[in-house]
Amino acid sequence: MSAIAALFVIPGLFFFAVGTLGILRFPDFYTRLQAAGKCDSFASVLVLLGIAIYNLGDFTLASLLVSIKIMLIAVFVFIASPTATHAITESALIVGVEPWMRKERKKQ
Amino acid sequence: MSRMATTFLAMLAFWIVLSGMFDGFHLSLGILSCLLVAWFSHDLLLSVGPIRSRIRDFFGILRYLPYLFKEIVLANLQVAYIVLHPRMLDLIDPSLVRFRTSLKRPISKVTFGQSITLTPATITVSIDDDEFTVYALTRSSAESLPGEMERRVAAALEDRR
Amino acid sequence: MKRLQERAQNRPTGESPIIRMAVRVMIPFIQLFGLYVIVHGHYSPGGGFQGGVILGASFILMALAFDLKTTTDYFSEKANAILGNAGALIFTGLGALTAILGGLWLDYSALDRIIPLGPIEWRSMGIFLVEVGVGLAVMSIMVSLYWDLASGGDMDEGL
Amino acid sequence: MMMPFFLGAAVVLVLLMMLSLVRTIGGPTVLDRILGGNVIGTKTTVLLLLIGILYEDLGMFVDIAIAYALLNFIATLGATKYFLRRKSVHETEE
Repeated sequence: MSAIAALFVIPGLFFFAVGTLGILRFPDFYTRLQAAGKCDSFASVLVLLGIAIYNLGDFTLASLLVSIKIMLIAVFVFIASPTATHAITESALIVGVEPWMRKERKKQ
Repeated sequence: MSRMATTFLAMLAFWIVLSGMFDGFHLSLGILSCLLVAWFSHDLLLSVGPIRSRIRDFFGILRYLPYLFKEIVLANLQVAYIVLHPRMLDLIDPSLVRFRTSLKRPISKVTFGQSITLTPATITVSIDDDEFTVYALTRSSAESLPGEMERRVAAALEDRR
Repeated sequence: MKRLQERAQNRPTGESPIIRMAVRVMIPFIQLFGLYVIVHGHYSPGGGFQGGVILGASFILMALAFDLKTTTDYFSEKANAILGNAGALIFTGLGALTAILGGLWLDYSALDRIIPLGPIEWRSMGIFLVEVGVGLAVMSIMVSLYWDLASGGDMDEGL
Repeated sequence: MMMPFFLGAAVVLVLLMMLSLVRTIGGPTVLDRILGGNVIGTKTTVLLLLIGILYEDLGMFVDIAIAYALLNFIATLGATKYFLRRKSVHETEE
């Protein structure tokens, strides 16, 4: 059980790292949003899956219910995270934050 | 009425998962709470319509999920490659894409929009009637829209009449 | 870009269908979670205050995604005020009742003299009743604070 | 045997949260700060569960994690709408 859990947690941590690096490296707000909103939600779903599997190691009714709860958090993240990303993007566009474009595109 | 009953059953399942205690005190209070929530927000969880089509929607989404997961994993690897690449600015080419969709029902539009946002390199910016505005990170991701995903969503959720 | 901005600003409620649908699906589960936190206050972390905050947050979420008009159609200001006062009344009434019956303030074992259930059972029951009262009061106060702050007092413009 | 592994994972998460804090504090726009806060909240949800494993009381920490994820989402939506109303988001942008 714990080996399978590690198999999920380690890629999750990798994607968390990618998301954080993305926030720091990308040139403007919209591109940062790409890294933050999605790499992070995918990574957290992976880690949550790993924790749920690890928790099933000693199988009782209580631990099964706790694992289902953890999976419910994952489902919640899957609905809530794109919604939040969408809300932030829309308000940025409305307010008028300029997106970073390639130089040859800017002239058009 | 059937909406209220369905909401009550969903709430009861959620309560049992949350609570994990099956003595009389907690179970009776749980049923009371589920009744309260079902009475208060029965028209929030499910939209108007026959209950059969709601169940069909549910299974349609279930059939759509494996494809979505595959797409998410692939797209995440792509974004990871972009982020870790030393000369990142050469790889990205952001643009705003606008296109019309053939999806009719609101739920399928929302599912499609959320799927676009969940697969990295694209974000749904706004949905006006049937016009989507999508922010795309790379040129290839911009060109692939609407593509296969829209067809899958249509197969899962639209009426086949 | 410009055209998009203008269109988004001119949209009547300025809200997208994505947020609405997601919030609509979430709200019943949030409310049930709040009630769960109140009921299980003496077994798991939480209790009246935290459960009340989560219940109130569900109404705030509704007001964020729709507008204040829709929210007050679901849950009128009057009902909110009645629930909040009932919560405060439960708390102080129980305290006063225990004091009148000869115990200390909120000494639940004194309630054993009205309905004999045994002092230990009354202690757990009394904590539960007080938590329900606190939860109702906190929910009502949070919701009315948000309503007043968002509308500047005159309840006709949503945030 | 698994405990050091989860402890290490938690430490890595805390370090990543500190890196995200750079974006939260540094800006440059207000929306960047909101984004940084949201990202830190997502990581905190996972971190709470890892702490629950380390204290061997997962059932209790799951409830806290659910509540945290929920309030994080509401806070992000609320902050976004607030700054949308105030139209002051782009003022800090040079």
